[in-house]
Amino acid sequence: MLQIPQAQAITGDNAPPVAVAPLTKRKVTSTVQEARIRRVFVVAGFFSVIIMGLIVLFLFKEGLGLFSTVSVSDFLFGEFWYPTYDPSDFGILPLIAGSMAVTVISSAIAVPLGVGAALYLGEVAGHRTKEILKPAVELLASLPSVVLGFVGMVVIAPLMQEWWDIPTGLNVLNASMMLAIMAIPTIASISEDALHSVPRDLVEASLALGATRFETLTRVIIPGAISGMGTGVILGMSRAMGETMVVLMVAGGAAQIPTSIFESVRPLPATIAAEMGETPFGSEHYHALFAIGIVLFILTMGFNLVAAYISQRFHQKGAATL
Amino acid sequence: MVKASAAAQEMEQSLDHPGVQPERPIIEVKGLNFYYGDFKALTDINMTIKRSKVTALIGPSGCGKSTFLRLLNRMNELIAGTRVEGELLFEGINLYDPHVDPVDVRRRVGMVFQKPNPFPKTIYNNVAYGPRLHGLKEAKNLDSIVERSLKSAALWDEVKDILHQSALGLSGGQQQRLCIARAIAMSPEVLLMDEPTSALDPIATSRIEELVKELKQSYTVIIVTHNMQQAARVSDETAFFYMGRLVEMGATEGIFTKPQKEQTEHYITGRFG
Amino acid sequence: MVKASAAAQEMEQSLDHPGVQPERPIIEVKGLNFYYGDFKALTDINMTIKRSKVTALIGPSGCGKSTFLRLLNRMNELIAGTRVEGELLFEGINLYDPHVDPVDVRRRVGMVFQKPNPFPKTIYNNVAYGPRLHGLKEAKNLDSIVERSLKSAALWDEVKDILHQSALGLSGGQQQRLCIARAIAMSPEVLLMDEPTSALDPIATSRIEELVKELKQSYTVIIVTHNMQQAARVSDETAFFYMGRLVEMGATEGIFTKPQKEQTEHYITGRFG
Amino acid sequence: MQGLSYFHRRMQEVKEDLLKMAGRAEEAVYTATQALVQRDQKLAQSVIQGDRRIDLMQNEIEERCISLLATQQPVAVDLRFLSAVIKITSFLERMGDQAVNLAQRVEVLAEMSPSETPATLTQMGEIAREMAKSCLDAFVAEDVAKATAVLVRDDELDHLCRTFLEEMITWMTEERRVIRRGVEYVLASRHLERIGDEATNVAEEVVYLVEGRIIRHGGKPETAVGPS
Amino acid sequence: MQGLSYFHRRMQEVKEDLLKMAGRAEEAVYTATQALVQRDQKLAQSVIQGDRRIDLMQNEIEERCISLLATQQPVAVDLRFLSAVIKITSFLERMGDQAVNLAQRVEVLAEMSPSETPATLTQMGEIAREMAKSCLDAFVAEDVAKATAVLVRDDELDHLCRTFLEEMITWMTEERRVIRRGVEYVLASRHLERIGDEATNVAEEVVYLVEGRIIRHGGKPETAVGPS
Amino acid sequence: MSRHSLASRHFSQNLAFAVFRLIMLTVLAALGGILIYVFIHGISAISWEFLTAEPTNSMTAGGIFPAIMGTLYLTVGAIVVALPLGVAAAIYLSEYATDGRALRVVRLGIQNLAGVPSVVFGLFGLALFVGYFHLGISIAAGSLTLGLLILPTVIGASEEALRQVPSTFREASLGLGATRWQTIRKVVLPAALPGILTGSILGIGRAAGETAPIMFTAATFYTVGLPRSPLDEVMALPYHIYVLATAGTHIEQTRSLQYGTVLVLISMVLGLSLVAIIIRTRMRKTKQW
Ligand SMILES: Nc1ncnc2c1ncn2[C@@H]1O[C@H](COP(=O)(O)OP(=O)(O)OP(=O)(O)O)[C@@H](O)[C@H]1O
Ligand SMILES: Nc1ncnc2c1ncn2[C@@H]1O[C@H](COP(=O)(O)OP(=O)(O)OP(=O)(O)O)[C@@H](O)[C@H]1O
Ligand SMILES: [Mg+2]
Ligand SMILES: [Mg+2]
Ligand SMILES: O=P([O-])([O-])[O-]
Repeated sequence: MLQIPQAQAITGDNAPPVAVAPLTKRKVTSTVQEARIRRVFVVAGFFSVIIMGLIVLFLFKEGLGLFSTVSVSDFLFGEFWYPTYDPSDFGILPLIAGSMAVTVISSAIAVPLGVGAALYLGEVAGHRTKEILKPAVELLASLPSVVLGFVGMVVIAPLMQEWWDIPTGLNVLNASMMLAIMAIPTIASISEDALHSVPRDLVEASLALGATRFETLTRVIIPGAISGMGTGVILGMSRAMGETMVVLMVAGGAAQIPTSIFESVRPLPATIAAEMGETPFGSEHYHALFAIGIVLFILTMGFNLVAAYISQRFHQKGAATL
Repeated sequence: MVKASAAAQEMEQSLDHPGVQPERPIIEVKGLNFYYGDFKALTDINMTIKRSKVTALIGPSGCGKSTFLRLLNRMNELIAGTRVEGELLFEGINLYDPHVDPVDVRRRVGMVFQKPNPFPKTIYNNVAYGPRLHGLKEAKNLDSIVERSLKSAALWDEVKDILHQSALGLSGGQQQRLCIARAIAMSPEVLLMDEPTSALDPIATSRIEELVKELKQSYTVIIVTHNMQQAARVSDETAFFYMGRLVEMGATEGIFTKPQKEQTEHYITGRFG
Repeated sequence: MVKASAAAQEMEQSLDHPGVQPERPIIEVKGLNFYYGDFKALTDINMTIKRSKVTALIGPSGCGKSTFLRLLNRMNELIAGTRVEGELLFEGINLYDPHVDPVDVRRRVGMVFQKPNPFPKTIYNNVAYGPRLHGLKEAKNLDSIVERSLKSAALWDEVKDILHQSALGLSGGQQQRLCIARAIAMSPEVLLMDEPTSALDPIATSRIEELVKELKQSYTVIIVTHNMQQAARVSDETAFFYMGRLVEMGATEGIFTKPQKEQTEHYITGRFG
Repeated sequence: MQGLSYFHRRMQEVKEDLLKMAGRAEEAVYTATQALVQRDQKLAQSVIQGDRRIDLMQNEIEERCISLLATQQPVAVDLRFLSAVIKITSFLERMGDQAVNLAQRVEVLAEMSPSETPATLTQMGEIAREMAKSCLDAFVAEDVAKATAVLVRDDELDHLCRTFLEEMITWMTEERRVIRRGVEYVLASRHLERIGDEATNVAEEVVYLVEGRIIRHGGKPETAVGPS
Repeated sequence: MQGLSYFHRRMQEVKEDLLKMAGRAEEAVYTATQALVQRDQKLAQSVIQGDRRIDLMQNEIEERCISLLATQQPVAVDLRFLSAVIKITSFLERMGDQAVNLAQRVEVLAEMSPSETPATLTQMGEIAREMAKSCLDAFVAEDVAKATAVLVRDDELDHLCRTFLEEMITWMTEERRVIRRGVEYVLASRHLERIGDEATNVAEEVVYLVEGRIIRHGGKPETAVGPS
Repeated sequence: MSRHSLASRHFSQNLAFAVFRLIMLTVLAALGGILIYVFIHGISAISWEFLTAEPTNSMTAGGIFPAIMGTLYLTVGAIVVALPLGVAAAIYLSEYATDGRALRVVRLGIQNLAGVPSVVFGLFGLALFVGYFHLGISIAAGSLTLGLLILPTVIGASEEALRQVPSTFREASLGLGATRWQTIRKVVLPAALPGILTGSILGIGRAAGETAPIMFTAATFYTVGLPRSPLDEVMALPYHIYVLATAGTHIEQTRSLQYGTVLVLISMVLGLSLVAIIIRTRMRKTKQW
């Protein structure tokens, strides 16, 4: 049997034999240094919170200036957006309506497609197929938005104009379709993760009880994944609402409250992106665009909070929800 | 010492625990081979499983116990690229006949898994899951099935007041008994168990073992276990697998006091590897 | 039958396997209490651990075995809100003295975990990990420590030609022996093992058990096990915990043939709960 | 679940069977001593024939115990119980054998001209019978005090046995015709003494079962250890 | 690791100790028969004194076996081995006891006027000695054939014992002075017969150990089952 | 069980699965359609000169070299900003933070940061870096903005990679007498590094295609030559596409250049993602702890 040389050999110092060695040797160095290192990481951890704070700070710093001349309700509920007229109108209701319109309609397209694709990937596709298709969906997610805007503008719009004989192809429907393409991978991949995270042994349990795969899907997998899927849907919608380039290029740019899906709109992000470049630094218009930024920020933040709430609430263990 | 006359004399019956009538085995396996892709996981298995007995499958890791077990309710099909050769007769019907529906097989051959896996539903809904699948809806019938199943799984007394609370609030051992109740609720003919106690502590384990011994009154139980002692304790028949082959099968007492094959003796006495 | 005269007569020494000299215990626990926040997980533990023996900790799930074990190398400190009361003397020094550095404690009290957890490094680098941490750099010294540790862990012959391949390619049992070698490489005085075989199959388990019995020649081993039979097989001393208290501790043979406390008897014979 | 576990039910069965066997052994002793006193050849015959059952019961109970040892891994009291049972069956079996031996003596004696059975022998028969009975009572009740009482009784029986040998030698020396009868009586007394010994053995097992210590041969070796 | 596992090393120790004990028992038998033939009181004394060691060895080996049963959960051949060892030690112990009994007879005989030991008795002593030896050889070699040979030998011994009883009765009837000597001779013959029986028991255990079947009492009960 | 009911159960399964399959096909058709369409129309524009020359003739001829380089600068800049910060934050989350209020605050911060629309990042970059820090419209301002934009992605990917390192590795290391930092440095980080990198690259690929955040902070329509310092403004592919397609004076004339630029951008972004995905799948296959 071995007799490994005691600690001296390893640590190289001349400590007395281990049996009586004091246990205190390295205390000061190791613990103090550890505390220092820890502090570095704590700061890094809080960095995101700091940035968040700065975003809020600067948005409000630049945006609140507007409300010295325009009242909050005129801003939010004013029906006319004529920032460069004299006297100018800073009513963003049409912009909000435009954002809402493209968000809702794109969701109506993206949710069934995204969820359906997730269900296919998660439960229908064979192993091989899945291994190829899942990255494909992820690739769809990394299509730059400007490319989609370009396609919507250059390819889809003329087609629409031709098919339905409408004044412009740059409208709510076109923008919604392009936004849907952006949102589908978000919804699909978060939903698929949620499906996948339903423990395999629950699935096996259900199958072993004589359930078909579809019954297993509806009774075990979807109930288990519903919160994750809900989160995915809302994050997808949030993405659609905050997305800029597509609506900038495809929505048509008319600051009006739409009455049909074939009308042009000017959603919030598009407004900012389109006008910021031509606005003098510090002007009323400049402040107004930041104020729009505040509104957009609050809206998307609302979506995110809802998503966070859903995913937290349904993750509680121990309380049966079904 | 007096040597009694060899002539057979009358003997008290009280000491006989009368044997069961010979019956048609519930499962017969004939020349079975099984492949995962190119890998042959089971080779030429021939075996009969007795009705209303507990059969234990033992053997070193990777010898094919779980694979064999999952063949019995066609759960292996969930893995792509697998292939079965030979016959696997359940009540005389070949399970792998193309006309046999795996969903139907699984209803008649229940399964309990290594880790307790109750659905994240209430206790009641866990047990009622299977019966509902098959179209049972009336509350009265469901109630009585749930009660009977939980009683058979020796869980009723512990949960009868919390039937509508989440199953996830139960302890590990209770969860595993719930899973057994869930399987029983389908009135299967065979219960497969793949190391049902390996995630449990000794007390929960011994309750499950007791339960298994009770269950054989109504079901045929086939249990895979890594714990040889457990096989010895709970089973009537023991099958020893090695490298994808069935080395020996016989009455558990025989296997553990005087196995026929040297390989078995070496394995169970720990003179292996 | 002849009753031999009661007068003590000469007796063959051959049958005596001579007892060990009484020695100072390596660990003494005095009036130990331990809290997770408000929850008192251990109550008034008094116990001595003998040098160069295998001590097994048994008891039902949640009785505090792992908690106690992790107190011995201050791994419990990684959990926020824990509190220790009483004394835990290791070689006469209180481990929870504020001047004692936990990092140093852990070097002298090695630990092996439930699931084999080799680092995703080569076999060599796994074993050399600890010595390197403490500043050992020379290849020659490292080589010899690695070799000696692997030999002590009964793994050398199996891996000496693949020292520089990934440890993750080993089988579960080999991985666990590697983890033992890795702990040994620090020349600890005590080895703690928390259910070291519960993730292994019987053959790997029995190799580890054999190893544990060898290791006590050079180390004091404390092993938590759910498997009572394992405690019986490997240990010299057995401590039975129940609900955070030490119910009984004594020579393993005594505990398993004639325990002093009824609670112990009930637990080990399965008349519990 | 309800009440006893499977294992403990099977242990209970073993215990019941052992008691049945013990009942038979005790009965054999009783019948054989009756036969001795009454010089009843028929009774003696029934003892000889009944022994086969006891033998078979030993085999069966022992096999059952081994199978329980193999499959249930008993420890502590359960293990002591099973190992005690294995040994007790062998003591009981031998008690039965001694009863048969005694009965065989009776068969020979019964063919001789009738004569009063010696009083010492009758007394020995009674003591042996009582010991056979009380060692079982001690087992059933797991009563150490009862068991030790049996040990005391055995000394009495041994003493009587020695006395009786002297009596018989004197008697045979005096009367030549009784040689065969005397030898048979001596052998019978030996059998009775052995029955007492077996009862003592059982009693010693009871102490082991309850207290976990071996009292046979004056206990543990450590009291007698020394250089060879 | 190297070669034998811890458990099997301890089993090996048990086996070695058992062989040591067996050696002592065999030696006791040998010495006692020598003492009988040579009417040597000193030899007889040494047998009587040596028995305590055999007794203690039984206690110790048995305790060791129980502790191995409790801690190592043996099955199959290991279990059969341990349960066989437990029984064999008790047979050996009783063999030792019979040797002591025989030696006690020798002490009485040695105090009488010297006379030739009867030839039949000498022959019985030789057979008993041989049986004691060969049952152990069978155990060491795990040789079923050798073991069954012992069983055959036992019938021979039983027959001689019966013959010898008749011889003695005739002798005593003829010669009044030899009554005490005759009774002692009869008892001695009984002891030798019993030594043979114990050897037979050991041999039966060897068969059980190797083949896992009980041959005692003509084997398994099932051959004899029927309504009560 | 009656035959009928089993049959009907199988029927509903087949029907539902057919619908799912159809949906998947639709989605794939969208992706494939776009890729193929762009490829067909763009490949003709691709030439050596297109990739390596500067634009000429008010963008109606020449190449897009400065835009390619600008996008590279911005992307690399974003990585330099986001990777160290993100990994450090992830280490805090998975290795140091104990459950509690602080942790919840940090998580909420990261979650919300991830949800901030890119155009708002643009506004923020404009206000903070361009304005407040006087970096002007420059690579530096753009990189910082993009870096913050992808910070949550990097944190997320890193944290997941760190969490996938089994906690038993940490315990084993601590049990051997390593300090926490030694444990992270020698065991946890090496094991998590491949995951951190691939996860981050996936996120960063997206940064390369972003337009809105750089519109006000870094991008310009046209520069002469390549930027000489981080404080210079740059051309960038996405912005270039946007401008050519919407604001140029010769929209129809530059159509083929537009397609070409889109093709280059897609190739860069998707190529980066594809590489990351392939590495990740490989890794998952070999990893076995
Ligand atoms: N899905 C699979 N694909 C390929 N090979 C597999 C698969 N599942 C199991 N195997 C192989 O088949 C053999 C038998 O595996 P199986 O799981 O049946 O063993 P087991 O006896 O249950 O082992 P264990 O006791 O470890 O559970 C093993 O060699 C295993 O590697
Ligand atoms: N981190 C923790 N925080 C709070 N309570 C804990 C924690 N870890 C353990 N406990 C509690 O302390 C008690 C003892 O736990 P411990 O893990 O020591 O038990 P154990 O005997 O090792 O059980 P097992 O056999 O299941 O491993 C249990 O009641 C457990 O719930
Ligand atoms: Mg008999
Ligand atoms: Mg004796
Ligand atoms: O014949 P016994 O061995 O019982 O004296």
